Amino acid sequence: MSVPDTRAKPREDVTPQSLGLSEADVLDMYYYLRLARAVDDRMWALQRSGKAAFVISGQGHEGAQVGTVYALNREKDWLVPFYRSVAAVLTKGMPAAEIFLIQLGKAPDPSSGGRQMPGHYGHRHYKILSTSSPVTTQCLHAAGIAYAAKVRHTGEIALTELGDGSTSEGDFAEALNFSAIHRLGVLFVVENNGYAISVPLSKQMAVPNVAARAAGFGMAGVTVDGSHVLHAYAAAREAAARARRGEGPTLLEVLVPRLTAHSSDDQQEKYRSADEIARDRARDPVHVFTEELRGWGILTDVREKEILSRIQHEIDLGTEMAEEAALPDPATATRHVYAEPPDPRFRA
Amino acid sequence: MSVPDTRAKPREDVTPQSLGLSEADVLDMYYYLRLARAVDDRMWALQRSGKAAFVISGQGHEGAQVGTVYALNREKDWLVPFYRSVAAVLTKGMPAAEIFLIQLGKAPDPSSGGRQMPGHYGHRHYKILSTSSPVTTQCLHAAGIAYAAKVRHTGEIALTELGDGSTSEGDFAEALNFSAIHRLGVLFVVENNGYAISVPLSKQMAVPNVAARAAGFGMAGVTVDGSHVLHAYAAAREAAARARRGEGPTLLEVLVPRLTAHSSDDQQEKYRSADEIARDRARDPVHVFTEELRGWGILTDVREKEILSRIQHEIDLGTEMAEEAALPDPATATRHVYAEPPDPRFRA
Amino acid sequence: MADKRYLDAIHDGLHEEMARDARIVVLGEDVGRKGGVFGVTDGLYQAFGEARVLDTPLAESTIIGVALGMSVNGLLPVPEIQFADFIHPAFDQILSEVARLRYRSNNDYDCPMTIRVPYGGGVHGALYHSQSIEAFYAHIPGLKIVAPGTPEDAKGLLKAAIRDPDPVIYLEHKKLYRSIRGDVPDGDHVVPIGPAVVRRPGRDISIFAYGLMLHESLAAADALGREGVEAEVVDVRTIKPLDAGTILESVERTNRALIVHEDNRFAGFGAEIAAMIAEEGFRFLDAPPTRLGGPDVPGVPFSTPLEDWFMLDAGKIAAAARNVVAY
Amino acid sequence: MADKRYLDAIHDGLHEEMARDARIVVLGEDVGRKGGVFGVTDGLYQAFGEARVLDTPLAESTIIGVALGMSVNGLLPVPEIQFADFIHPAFDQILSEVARLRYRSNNDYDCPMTIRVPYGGGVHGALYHSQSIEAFYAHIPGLKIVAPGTPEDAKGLLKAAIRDPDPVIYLEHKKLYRSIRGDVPDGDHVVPIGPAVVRRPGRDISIFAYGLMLHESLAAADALGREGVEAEVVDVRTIKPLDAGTILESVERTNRALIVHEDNRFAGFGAEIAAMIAEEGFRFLDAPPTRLGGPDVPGVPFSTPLEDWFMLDAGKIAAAARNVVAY
Ligand SMILES: Cc1ncc(C[n+]2csc(CCOP(=O)(O)OP(=O)(O)O)c2C)c(N)n1
Ligand SMILES: Cc1ncc(C[n+]2csc(CCOP(=O)(O)OP(=O)(O)O)c2C)c(N)n1
Ligand SMILES: [Mg+2]
Ligand SMILES: [Mg+2]
Repeated sequence: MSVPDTRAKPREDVTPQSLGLSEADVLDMYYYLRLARAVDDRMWALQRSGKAAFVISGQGHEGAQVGTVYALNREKDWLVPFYRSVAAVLTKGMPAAEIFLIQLGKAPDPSSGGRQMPGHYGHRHYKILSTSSPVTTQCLHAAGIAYAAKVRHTGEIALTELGDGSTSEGDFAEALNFSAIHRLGVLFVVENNGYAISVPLSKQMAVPNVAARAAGFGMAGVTVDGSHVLHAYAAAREAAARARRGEGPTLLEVLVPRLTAHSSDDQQEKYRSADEIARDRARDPVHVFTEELRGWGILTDVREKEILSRIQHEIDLGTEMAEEAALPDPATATRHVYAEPPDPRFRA
Repeated sequence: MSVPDTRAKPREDVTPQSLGLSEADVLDMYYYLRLARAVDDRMWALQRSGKAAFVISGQGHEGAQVGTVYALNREKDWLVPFYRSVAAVLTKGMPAAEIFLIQLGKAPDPSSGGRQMPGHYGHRHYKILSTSSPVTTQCLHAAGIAYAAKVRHTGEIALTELGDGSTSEGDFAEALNFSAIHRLGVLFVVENNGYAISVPLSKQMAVPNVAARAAGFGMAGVTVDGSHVLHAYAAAREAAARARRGEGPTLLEVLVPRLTAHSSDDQQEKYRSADEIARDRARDPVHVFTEELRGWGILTDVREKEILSRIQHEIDLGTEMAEEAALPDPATATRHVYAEPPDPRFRA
Repeated sequence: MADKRYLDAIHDGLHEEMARDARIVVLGEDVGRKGGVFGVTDGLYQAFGEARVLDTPLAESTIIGVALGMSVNGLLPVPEIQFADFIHPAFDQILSEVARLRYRSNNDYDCPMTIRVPYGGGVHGALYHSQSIEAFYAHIPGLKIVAPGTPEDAKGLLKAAIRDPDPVIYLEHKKLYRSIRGDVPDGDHVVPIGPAVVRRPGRDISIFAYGLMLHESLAAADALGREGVEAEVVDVRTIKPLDAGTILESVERTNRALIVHEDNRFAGFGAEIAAMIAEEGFRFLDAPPTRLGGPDVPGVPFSTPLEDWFMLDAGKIAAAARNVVAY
Repeated sequence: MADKRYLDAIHDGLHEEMARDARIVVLGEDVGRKGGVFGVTDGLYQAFGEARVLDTPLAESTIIGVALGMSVNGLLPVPEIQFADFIHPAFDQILSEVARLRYRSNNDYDCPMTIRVPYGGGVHGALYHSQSIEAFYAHIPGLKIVAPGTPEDAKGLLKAAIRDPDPVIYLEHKKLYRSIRGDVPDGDHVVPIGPAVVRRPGRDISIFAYGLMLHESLAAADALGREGVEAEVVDVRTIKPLDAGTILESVERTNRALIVHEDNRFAGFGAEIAAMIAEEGFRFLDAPPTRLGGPDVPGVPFSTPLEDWFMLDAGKIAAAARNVVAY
């Protein structure tokens, strides 16, 4: 039983310079990272204050999401997200206000008009596919999007995100296989936080790293430490380049901590030790990237303050706007089951 | 993109002696091989003469099936077959007559009482699970059987068979994963004949050998030339030993030719070249094993005659018995939807 | 006799059965250390160990497919599907394999198992955490389906399901878990699969319901009672096989029928009940057998005003009943 | 006007649409070089190339899941499921994704596609090559379903389905492929999704059917006619959305209804038609609206006497009609 150990190696070598990134670029990534965390914190605040029914959080996953999505052509390429994709959708262009509209189930919510639970992001304008709840189905959608891009010669690639547990659904293997056969431009980003709700990785798979699955489908597989924004960025940039060269899909596993319970309905203390939860805190991408940027002399107190006050402003405006927005009108609830106008003579 | 090339290597070293097999053993295997082919030929004869509506054949797969099933404890272990498992079920103990009863849809057919199409084998007495038509579902059944064996400490293992195309269904990956996690005693025998009806392997997967998939699930993966009965036997024996030692499942890929069209409803000339079909003939396991046994001085004309006449007798008896057997009585068609007696007061 | 929540009645029934029959294995997502996302399997992992209370990988086809193998080889599986909305990846394993094994093998094999499925809306679960699935499974010969509405039935029907020789889909309504309490007989209390029961007698109209809608229908009947309309409320409880006899007897008494379910109306299970009444109770009927179901949109929308619009309640049921009575 | 087999009408409609609209992609198992196991896609691979006529891996969830992605990104997929019996692994992708994309995104996304599904019994296909699936999909809001019974409708409804802005399940009956011929208008002939049609007028009873059962019902009506019973036969042809108006008008004329489908009877699609008639056509009815469906066993058994027992035919339909007329 030989399993290629693709566990992430520490990579001192990865720096903005080594990647040819300007200070502006990395500070832009830092902005999205902090924005995602601030939006997420506000989501929890809205839930605790009884204004939001439910929160599913991206805390701990933000660094990997910012890094991978930043490697895309964010106007041209597709994002096929999942429920933890707060940072991913923000980096792809979705304004913070839209997330609060989803969170509060308000009528102007562009993802679903208040029809879906919080966490179900989507917006065609930003080429973010609408999210459903059944896990892993989106992997095949990303493959289909990439197939269309290939035959239509649009040059688009598709990045889809899922969790470690979700790799156990048959649709995951099917999507890898179809994408590999047609050498499609798909990045399968598995955000491995070690748990599927309460189920640890050891009960989810018999390999240390799910990236090991790639080889058996004839595609590239990579594992990186997702707490390092630039490691995720570097791996995604390579994968995107491979994809654009027609060399097919990549299974990119990013190792991330889950810094909250699974959702506002879960109590993780029941199945995770206090130690482990504490250890994960040290892997907080916000902490890690802040230290790195300071170490590289890119982030100063002044700049950090600027960024945070800009974010504070966006969050407050977004929340305010969302809170003031109207709830959906039940008279609209029967709309858009089918294209309009439906023919009144027939029943469904 | 690194794919471990597990393509079958020619193995001169594999002989009855090297495997500690007696002449009686290998002649017994040879008997099953020839029996399977004779049964199969008769199935086609019955179809051509209009007595059978449909044939799905195992021709070309028999050597691999005899070799792998022979490596089991045939009383104790489980066989979870598919529609090409003619040789497998015969080797597991099913009498030839039963196959003709299925073929003709007769009432005494123990697999289904004439309810299922030809090729849907099953018989609890021989620990052969009932076969359905949807491909790949049986892989999870084999895993569940092995899980029960593990927690009940029965020492049983389960061998299941499927085709190369069937590895594309999500259930295949799911079954590998579950079996690897629990280190279950399952042999997943993929009979790779290069086609799924008309779809060639190149459109089914991006790897040269599906055994390459095993590593990514944390289990053993092996590819052997299934035209060599003893190569299949040796690989299955090793896999069975691993399983009994609690070292988990094996994905055993056997490379076989498909010597007929997919079924009596298919015309393979439409999608396969005459050359290729001719080349496959040279891989006929009956031809290969006959030559090997002669080379080892085990098979003589006399012995071959004995075996063939014994087989002829079985086939003729079995066919006769099946042809004389009654068709199912429609009055029985509503039985066994549920355990009997059903409560007449309630509708379903 | 003890007063229990619906949730605890299920838990206790499961615990008692596992203690009684060592063949029973519970498997599903998060059923182990966490005790299930709703807490139904709480403590079973500690009481019966990992081998019998199995956290599966996140794969519903796996959950049902391996359960079939377990059932064939001497175990008695009680798989849990975390939410009814997520049972669909197992549709093929249930329809093609579990439901058909006995028939296709001409009784050589059987496949006893109890598939526990939390379902239903009114819990802010939106499109993918609110679904009802009985219509899909009621159409599959070889399956049985129960939908208990009370703690007593929750325990008694679970025991009957686990002891049944055939596969049973056990539908537990998420909104009833903590909102409904009731007396549950102590000891080995079994409620047989099949019989429906009249929960409230009445002479003016029969209301047929199950699960959460049973309680809304009883509340509607009380409201109607205050208006002098005596509604009989029949708890269907077993969806498959259906107790046509009890249903027809009720219609014979009241001559009017209203069938209520929260699931989408079009081609829902109510159509079977209404069609059966129309065909076999035709001469009893003074008014059209009427169905009240959820709106025909692809799921329960999330936002409160939309969810309230979707979900049926006592008021909507009473209004529909008045129309039938006034016919 | 040309006389064509049902099979060729589908093929020609597909070929014409692919020639008309370069966005159309056909995908499925064996649809390429082999031209499909029934020959429906014969020649398309050669005519339109590999990129547009795609042999997929053996995985139905893949076929539908990637079709959704293609639809979202500018293609117009026409996936083929080789046999209706094997659509079940795609149930989740169809129900949770394809049918819900427009609704859940509040019209930001749509998902046009035509899912071709060969179905039905009477072909010695046994349990797993004979299934009818309309009951499962009729209950899914967001889908449309058509079941053409004639070559003309086979071509015209296929074109309507492909041009429809929403996902359509196109049910083609395997036994009709080569057994039924008929006139098919030349050129761009479209039959709208929705309207049912009266195939044979009559005053004594209305028989509602589709697919193969349409033809058995017409044969039954001829037999009844020789006995002086004038049966009206209505071809439902679109299952979802259902043409309640045409159905009710027919019942208003005949005052008697028999609903026929080969699928299992219990909770089958006939229940929706019968329940709708009972509820909205109550005052027209002189006899119970009656359903004639396949027996409630898990599938069509293989052996000829068993298959004959299962399948409905003109004789069984005429017998059921006589009972309704005699009521
Ligand atoms: C098909 C399906 N089954 C079950 C669920 C319920 N569920 C929601 S999230 C989740 C765990 C997912 O774990 P993982 O994929 O590791 O992602 P994470 O939440 O850890 O980021 C489960 C079981 C679901 N959404 N879909
Ligand atoms: C789920 C499902 N989809 C489609 C089919 C139709 N079908 C029967 S056999 C077959 C090809 C199987 O190919 P492979 O797995 O390679 O086995 P082989 O027949 O080549 O031995 C197909 C597509 C099926 N039986 N089940
Ligand atoms: Mg996880
Ligand atoms: Mg093959």
